[in-house]
Amino acid sequence: MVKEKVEFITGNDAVAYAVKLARVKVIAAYPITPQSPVTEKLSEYVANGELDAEFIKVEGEHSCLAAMRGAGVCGVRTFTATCGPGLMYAHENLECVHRDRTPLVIAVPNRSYSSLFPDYTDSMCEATTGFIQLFVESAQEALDTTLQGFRIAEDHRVLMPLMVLYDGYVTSHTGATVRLPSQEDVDKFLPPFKPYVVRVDPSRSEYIQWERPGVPLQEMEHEMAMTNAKEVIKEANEEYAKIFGRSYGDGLVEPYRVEDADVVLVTMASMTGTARQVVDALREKGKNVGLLRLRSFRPFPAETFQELQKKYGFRAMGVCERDVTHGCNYG
Amino acid sequence: MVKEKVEFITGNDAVAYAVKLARVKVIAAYPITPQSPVTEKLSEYVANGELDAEFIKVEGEHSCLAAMRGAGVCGVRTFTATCGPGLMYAHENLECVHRDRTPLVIAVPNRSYSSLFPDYTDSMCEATTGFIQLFVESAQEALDTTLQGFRIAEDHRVLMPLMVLYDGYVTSHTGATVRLPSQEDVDKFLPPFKPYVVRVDPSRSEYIQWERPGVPLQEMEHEMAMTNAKEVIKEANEEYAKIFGRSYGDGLVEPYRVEDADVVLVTMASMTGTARQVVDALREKGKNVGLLRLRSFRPFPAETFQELQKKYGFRAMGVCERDVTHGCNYG
Amino acid sequence: MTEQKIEWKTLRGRKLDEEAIKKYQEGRAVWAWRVFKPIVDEEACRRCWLCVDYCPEGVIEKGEKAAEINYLLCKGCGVCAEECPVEAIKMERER
Amino acid sequence: MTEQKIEWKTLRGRKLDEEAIKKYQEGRAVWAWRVFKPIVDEEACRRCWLCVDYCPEGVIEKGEKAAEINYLLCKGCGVCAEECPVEAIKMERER
Amino acid sequence: MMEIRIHGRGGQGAVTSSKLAGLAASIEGKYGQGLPFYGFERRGAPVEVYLRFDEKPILISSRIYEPDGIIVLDPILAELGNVVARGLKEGGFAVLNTLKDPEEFEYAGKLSKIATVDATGVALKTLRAPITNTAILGAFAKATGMLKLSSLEEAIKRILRERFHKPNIEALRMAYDETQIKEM
Amino acid sequence: MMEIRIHGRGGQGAVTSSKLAGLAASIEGKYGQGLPFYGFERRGAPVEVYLRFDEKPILISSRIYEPDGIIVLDPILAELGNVVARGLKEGGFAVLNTLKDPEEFEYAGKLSKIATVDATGVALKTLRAPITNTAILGAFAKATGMLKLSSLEEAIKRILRERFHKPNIEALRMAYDETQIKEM
Amino acid sequence: MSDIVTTERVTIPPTGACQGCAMVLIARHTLDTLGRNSVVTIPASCGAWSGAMLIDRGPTQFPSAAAAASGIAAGLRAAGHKNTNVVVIAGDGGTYDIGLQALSGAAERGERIIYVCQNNQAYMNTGIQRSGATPRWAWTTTTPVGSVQKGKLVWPKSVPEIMEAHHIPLVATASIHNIPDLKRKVKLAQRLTTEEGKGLSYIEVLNTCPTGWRYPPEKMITLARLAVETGFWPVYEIVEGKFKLNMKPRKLKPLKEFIKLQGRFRHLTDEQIAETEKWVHARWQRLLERDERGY
Amino acid sequence: MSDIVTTERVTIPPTGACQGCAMVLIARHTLDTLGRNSVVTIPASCGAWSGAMLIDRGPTQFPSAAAAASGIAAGLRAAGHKNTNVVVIAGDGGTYDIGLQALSGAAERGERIIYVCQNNQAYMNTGIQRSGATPRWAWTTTTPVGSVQKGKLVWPKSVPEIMEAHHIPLVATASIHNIPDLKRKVKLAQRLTTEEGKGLSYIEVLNTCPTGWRYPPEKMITLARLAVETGFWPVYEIVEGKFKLNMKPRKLKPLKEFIKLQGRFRHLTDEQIAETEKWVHARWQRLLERDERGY
Ligand SMILES: Cc1ncc(C[n+]2csc(CCOP(=O)(O)OP(=O)(O)O)c2C)c(N)n1
Ligand SMILES: Cc1ncc(C[n+]2csc(CCOP(=O)(O)OP(=O)(O)O)c2C)c(N)n1
Ligand code: SF4
Ligand code: SF4
Ligand code: SF4
Ligand code: SF4
Ligand code: SF4
Ligand code: SF4
Ligand SMILES: [Mg+2]
Ligand SMILES: [Mg+2]
Repeated sequence: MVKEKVEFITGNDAVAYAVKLARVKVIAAYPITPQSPVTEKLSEYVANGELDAEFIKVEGEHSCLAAMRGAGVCGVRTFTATCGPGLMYAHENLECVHRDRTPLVIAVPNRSYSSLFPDYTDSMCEATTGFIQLFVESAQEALDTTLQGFRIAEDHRVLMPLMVLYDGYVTSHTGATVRLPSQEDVDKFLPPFKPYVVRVDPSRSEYIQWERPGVPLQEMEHEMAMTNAKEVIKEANEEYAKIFGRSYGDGLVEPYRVEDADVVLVTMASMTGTARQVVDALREKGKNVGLLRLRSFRPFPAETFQELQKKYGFRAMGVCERDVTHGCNYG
Repeated sequence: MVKEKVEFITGNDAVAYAVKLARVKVIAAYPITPQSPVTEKLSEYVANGELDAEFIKVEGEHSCLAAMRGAGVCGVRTFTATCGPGLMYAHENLECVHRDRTPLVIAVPNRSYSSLFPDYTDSMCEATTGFIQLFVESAQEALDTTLQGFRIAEDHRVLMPLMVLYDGYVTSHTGATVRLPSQEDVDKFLPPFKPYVVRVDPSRSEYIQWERPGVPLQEMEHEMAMTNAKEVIKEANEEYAKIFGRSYGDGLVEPYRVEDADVVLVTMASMTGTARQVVDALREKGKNVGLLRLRSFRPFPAETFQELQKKYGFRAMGVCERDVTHGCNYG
Repeated sequence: MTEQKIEWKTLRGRKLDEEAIKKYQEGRAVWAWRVFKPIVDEEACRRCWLCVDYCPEGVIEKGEKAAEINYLLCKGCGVCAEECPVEAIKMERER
Repeated sequence: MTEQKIEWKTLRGRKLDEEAIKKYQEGRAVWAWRVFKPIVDEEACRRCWLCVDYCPEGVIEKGEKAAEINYLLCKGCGVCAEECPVEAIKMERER
Repeated sequence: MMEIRIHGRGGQGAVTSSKLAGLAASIEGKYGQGLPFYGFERRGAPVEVYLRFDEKPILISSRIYEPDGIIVLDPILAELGNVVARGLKEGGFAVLNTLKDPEEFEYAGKLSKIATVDATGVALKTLRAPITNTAILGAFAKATGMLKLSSLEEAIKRILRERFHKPNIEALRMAYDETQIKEM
Repeated sequence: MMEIRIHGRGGQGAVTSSKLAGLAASIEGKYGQGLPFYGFERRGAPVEVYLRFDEKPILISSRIYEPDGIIVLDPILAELGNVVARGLKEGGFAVLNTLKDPEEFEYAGKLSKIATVDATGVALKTLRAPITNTAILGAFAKATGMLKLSSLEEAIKRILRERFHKPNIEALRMAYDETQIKEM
Repeated sequence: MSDIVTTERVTIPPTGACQGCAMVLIARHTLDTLGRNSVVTIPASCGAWSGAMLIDRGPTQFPSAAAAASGIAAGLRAAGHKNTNVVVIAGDGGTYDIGLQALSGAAERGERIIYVCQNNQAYMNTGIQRSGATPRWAWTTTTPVGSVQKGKLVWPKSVPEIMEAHHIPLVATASIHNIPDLKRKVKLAQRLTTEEGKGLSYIEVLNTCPTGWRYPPEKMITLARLAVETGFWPVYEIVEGKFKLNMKPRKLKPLKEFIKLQGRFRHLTDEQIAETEKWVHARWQRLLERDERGY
Repeated sequence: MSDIVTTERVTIPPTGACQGCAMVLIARHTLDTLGRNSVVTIPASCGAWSGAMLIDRGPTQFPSAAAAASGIAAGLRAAGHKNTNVVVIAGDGGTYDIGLQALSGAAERGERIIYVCQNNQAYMNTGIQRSGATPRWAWTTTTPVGSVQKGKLVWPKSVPEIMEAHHIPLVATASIHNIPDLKRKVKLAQRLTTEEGKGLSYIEVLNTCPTGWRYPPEKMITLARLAVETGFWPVYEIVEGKFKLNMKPRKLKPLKEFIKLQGRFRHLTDEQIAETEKWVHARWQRLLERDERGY
């Protein structure tokens, strides 16, 4: 039987706890509201010897991501967290992480450049940078997804960096009842990181010159990795369910009361809670309404949507989003 | 009659010349291939007293955009140029420029993070940051569009920053026959910048506290500005044609041999040249093929496409693009 | 040209004349932050104005007779009382 | 689990053993960059090895008798000739 | 679902009080939710925290505009009806840190129950600092019965550093004992 | 359309030669295009530049893989057939900086015309440095007649700094005079 | 008592800062001294809470205060304002860490900026995280006191020293317990930078932040005074290369007097205090020598 | 002749750099001295042309070499490699300007990085634009010689001085005309940084770049020697606080001898040369004093 502990913690704390359970080896981080508690909690774990990791307390997020790239190519498990202007400041390096094919996991409690409310403009700008982006609804899911995240990103069919995204100020700071898995169980789910190749390894006896062919071929492979990621996300979701008894739809999309639905709402992250209540209320009034929560924003699960649509036959989808793209009503 | 000089110059030089003609007041720039010649040429103009501008030779692109924001709020005409990793490094500040509502013009000879070939990943990441993005085909158009750019961005119905985008290494470095307008004519087309409001002004006798309501209202206004921008781009294109005799479609989209076309290709920037030849060749073989060059990527001219489609009745559009968004075949 | 001038609502300029400042300060009164309240002993005060310099918020004025505290805006930090060289200021529990 | 392992083509490791290095160097020979070619006067050379240290590319070896230049890889910059204390190296027009 | 709003000032530990309450509820097998209206707490500045309890998982995560009850950690704030009683439901309850009588609060009229305690006094006695968060929870426990003292004690042990366990448990109990409850 | 590839080495001014040629063409009312295969020119390292001329505006902007002719600014490069004659059209032409005879080039066979000049010598005499770009343009003008000497001179005046006008015009003319043309 | 009288105040209370916030004190005296012909830019920091002002504020992101100020200065000149003070008020995080590069670049370019760093030795606005200015062994939320690591592990850097290496017209440190000295330095900066156009002036003031340092707010000035009297915070100026130690206690007080008042140092062992004191004294010795030498 | 013998070379010619490139010489001796138990990261710069190596290279973007190296060092330790040299070879642009912040942060954190700056006093890889290290009045493509502005208008900054302010175990300058001295300093860095773990070592070598400075490549070493002999490039070391001037010509040669060989200084007036010389001599005087003092 799975051993779990029940605690009342925030989404940020849940992420930090997952990172500890994942036995991450190198962390770099820089404070920013509402992410800082992740950094602080991890600092505590390291200061207390509960987590045996190198922790680079960088002087800014651009350097943070540079350090993560440097550590990543040494073939060890890496983690960081940032959001809002921090994510934006790091953009140049974010754009490059996937080129290294290192499975970095980043936690992002979304916020905008200035406002102190959740808003996805920070991570939407990164939707083209090759990150897998999983949006989660709750503190519990943040913990579960961080653990799954390492497994997905590190899978040799994928080897792409991954973001765990949750609503800043809301999920990040809301205390909630969360089940904490045991180290033992997590070790079963997430074995130590086996790099596909270690690009920086001074102990190697043969000297190797790494080469990369032109960008087009790289792009093709990254595209393939992203396609594979869909399968791998599903698998991780299933395996996790087997051990811990929790799953989120097929891992890509989580449907809610879609049976015979005429219309379904498409939501992401914490707004889903409210939307579920709306669906419940409408169902009570006899309206055939359902809900699809988009968990995997990248890779985008077009097939799952189509399958679900076929299966349940709903006619219309209404999308609720928390970001705005200027000047693009059709792009 | 319009007085013009014919020169053989590159796209970069054409942009620099336009900036001189526009009597820009503050420039900040940092070298990066293939943009550096713009910076170098402008340095020359300033060193020779041909352009009376403050030129801040910043220590990096993040600072570059910060300096541009600082100068912008003083109510003077500003310009910078960057691309590729430089654009990415500046991302945090780019994300903020439109919040200032300052009509900064940026020239971007597109390149990717690493490859030395044109590739739009640098500016695609910025498609959500509130910039007007005009993609140009040739050195001549780069000059014309830079001049139009100031007029569009500074229009009080718009007041948004604007990017003039052209293919790095190709348009940026290709010498071509270009017509240089006279200062006199340009002064007619582009009068001195009249700011809507000067937020930083120590000579003001009344002290004013600037306030901004919540982000949602800001977003709405920016959306409105972008909608207005479509009209203003068209107007600038027309006015320019009146004075200088050159225009680019309606300013938003430039059609080529679309009469009775069954199928049209949609292209951007310098690839259009080749595509025009393809269209010519196919037309010769009796195929009813045409071409639409998307000039205004942001705001995206959905209406123009619809109008053209209605007018010419083509059935299909094939899009040629130079960027890749990973994991998104449907997003 | 379409005259479709937009009105910026996102950038509101509020004039700061004396009246506006007063209103602004009333709207943001911070007296409720206080647990203790500084009371000046007018007799004891030697008008050295140290407290005027040291009050972080700058809410002590050079009065006719002694230092004068603006109780609307005093946060009750206690710095003035601590630094007054003649102990002319005492902190009292607010209520 | 689907066994759909991907093969990375984007990251090619080329082993650098002696043979590979030789091949690599042949493939990238830079002799064509030269306008002038350094010629060592074996008699004059005092084997001080200054040129070995100073050759930017590091293509001069400590030979048995004198400095030995690898002409495949010498770019003809002229530094060795300029710095040889006994003028044992002369630059000659390549052809 | 029970919705409660906590009012305090930077330095009094309002956020921690929500964590303690939430954990206590979890220990009792209920679902809790504690949502600070976030900002780094400036020392002295007013702070709001939202607390929810339910028997089933809590889906929404919005702020609370119409609370069933309020908990006020600061005696001055307690007097500012326009701040703390904002949107408070007719027939709701209030747990106040104050030396005053329940009737003295202008918003008392619309409530069904007011609990008062000198939490500052209790805190000064037990913790030697006016950090009123655990004391006020004692009052809350007594006034509403929504949480057990024992689970709050357990929560204190799990969340606070060890050297703070004893004094805080003392504060909790002392406040529990000293709380005056008035049904309106 | 005429497509020409220019070969040189960093420091010889290949890019400038394309600018001069392009401007000269523009002056003559033609359309020109000069496209460097870009990289900062490392001193000594081989450089390629692509040049197009046409009577009508030039639409394409790709590199040139199958040139109608080549211009080589460097005597050693001129000998590297696998580099400079790559893709060169059957019956094309070559303008070479060399002291050798046209026949000595292994790729001579497939050409219709080879022009040779000691551009290095000319440059050393006129500019006192082996910057062979203007000299080779003199040879090109003579060999192909595609550009007039007068428009090249005008281009030199418009592009180069004043103190370089005289020596470069001298180089241009001297090379023009000294160029040997061989129809193959 | 101030020896410099400003005609008008430009800062308007109240602020949103903590009770007894020294940052507010620094910002207030700086800006009131410079007066209305000034523009200020404040990067993300507690300075965000410094309230309303009768001067305009320029926009900047956290990493780029000095760059934004460079732009403002250029923009003002281009708009015809030749003698406006362009001021930055940044925290230590925005100066020592994420904003250092922009500051260094502006210094090299000789920008006419008066840069004031309010150094509270941590990132306070985001909840007390370590910065490059955090003292060795100090507790912060990212240098917690744990069982295997206790507080910050490394010595802090010093931006006054770094700025000195930039050879700018004025580098000065100041303390809030001596307001006239602070105001004098601000006036000096105004002359050298705004009026004479000699380049960037840098003034760093120790911000004895009660919230982050964990002590009762009324001790704000006491702490500042002790910092100087123990040698923990030397107050000096380097004016166009000339060095002067402005406050020279005959004998430094024991560092412990400063340390013991603060929660962030609660866990320090006597050895750690002694080692810090040694470090402080070595620096002091050098400064005394320099004071003698005059450069 | 080198007094330090390396067992094996790790750099493999040819490189893609210009004929007579001093950067290549610096990189070669640095890496060959450190040997195979090393990892290097090279930010965008002419260093990108330094050819194949028998050691691994870590990725970095232009602004973040020291941060990437911090990550590599941590990653290597986490992977069990405790004694590997982690080396940065960056240009002056990547050190003085866009990479300064990452470097400063790494220094403060005490990262075990050997940081070598090859300073050619401009951005050469992008075509000779000015950097923070470009000398006053020097021509570059962004400080052109025009009719109203001629060359760079401001004095350069000095990262060795800035790094000294960081109190790291080793700050040293070096010159390519003295290879044994360069190698000795590299070895010293290896001991202090990699072996003893005392923190970041910083070595800056003047890169007498013929292409950017506009002189014939064979004069590469001559220029380097003249730079030292005229005092333009003082060669010194600061080892755990102890200062030593490594090359002390009895009398400095006239600066003109160094200046006149270079195209970038062609337009300098005699007054400008004299003023530069004054500047050089003032610095030299201070260094002599420090050498005497020993710190
Ligand atoms: C790029 C970026 N990263 C992080 C932040 C978050 N942030 C805002 S203020 C701050 C700390 C400020 O510290 P300091 O400069 O010392 O000022 P203080 O708050 O101490 O006054 C941080 C980390 C940000 N705004 N932008
Ligand atoms: C963010 C960013 N901005 C600009 C560039 C362009 N860039 C590449 S190398 C370089 C100059 C390098 O100068 P330096 O560091 O002095 O090295 P050098 O080329 O002189 O060896 C520049 C500006 C870049 N790669 N990334
Ligand atoms: S410090 Fe004391 S004596 Fe001086 S003015 Fe204030 S109250 Fe009066
Ligand atoms: S208590 Fe504090 S805020 Fe109030 S007057 Fe005194 S110093 Fe000023
Ligand atoms: S420098 Fe001259 S003498 Fe010395 S080894 Fe080389 S060739 Fe021989
Ligand atoms: S000419 Fe230059 S590259 Fe050739 S051997 Fe001499 S120093 Fe080396
Ligand atoms: S945390 Fe410190 S610096 Fe910030 S507002 Fe509070 S007292 Fe002031
Ligand atoms: S430009 Fe200078 S540093 Fe760069 S490769 Fe050429 S010689 Fe070397
Ligand atoms: Mg701070
Ligand atoms: Mg350089």
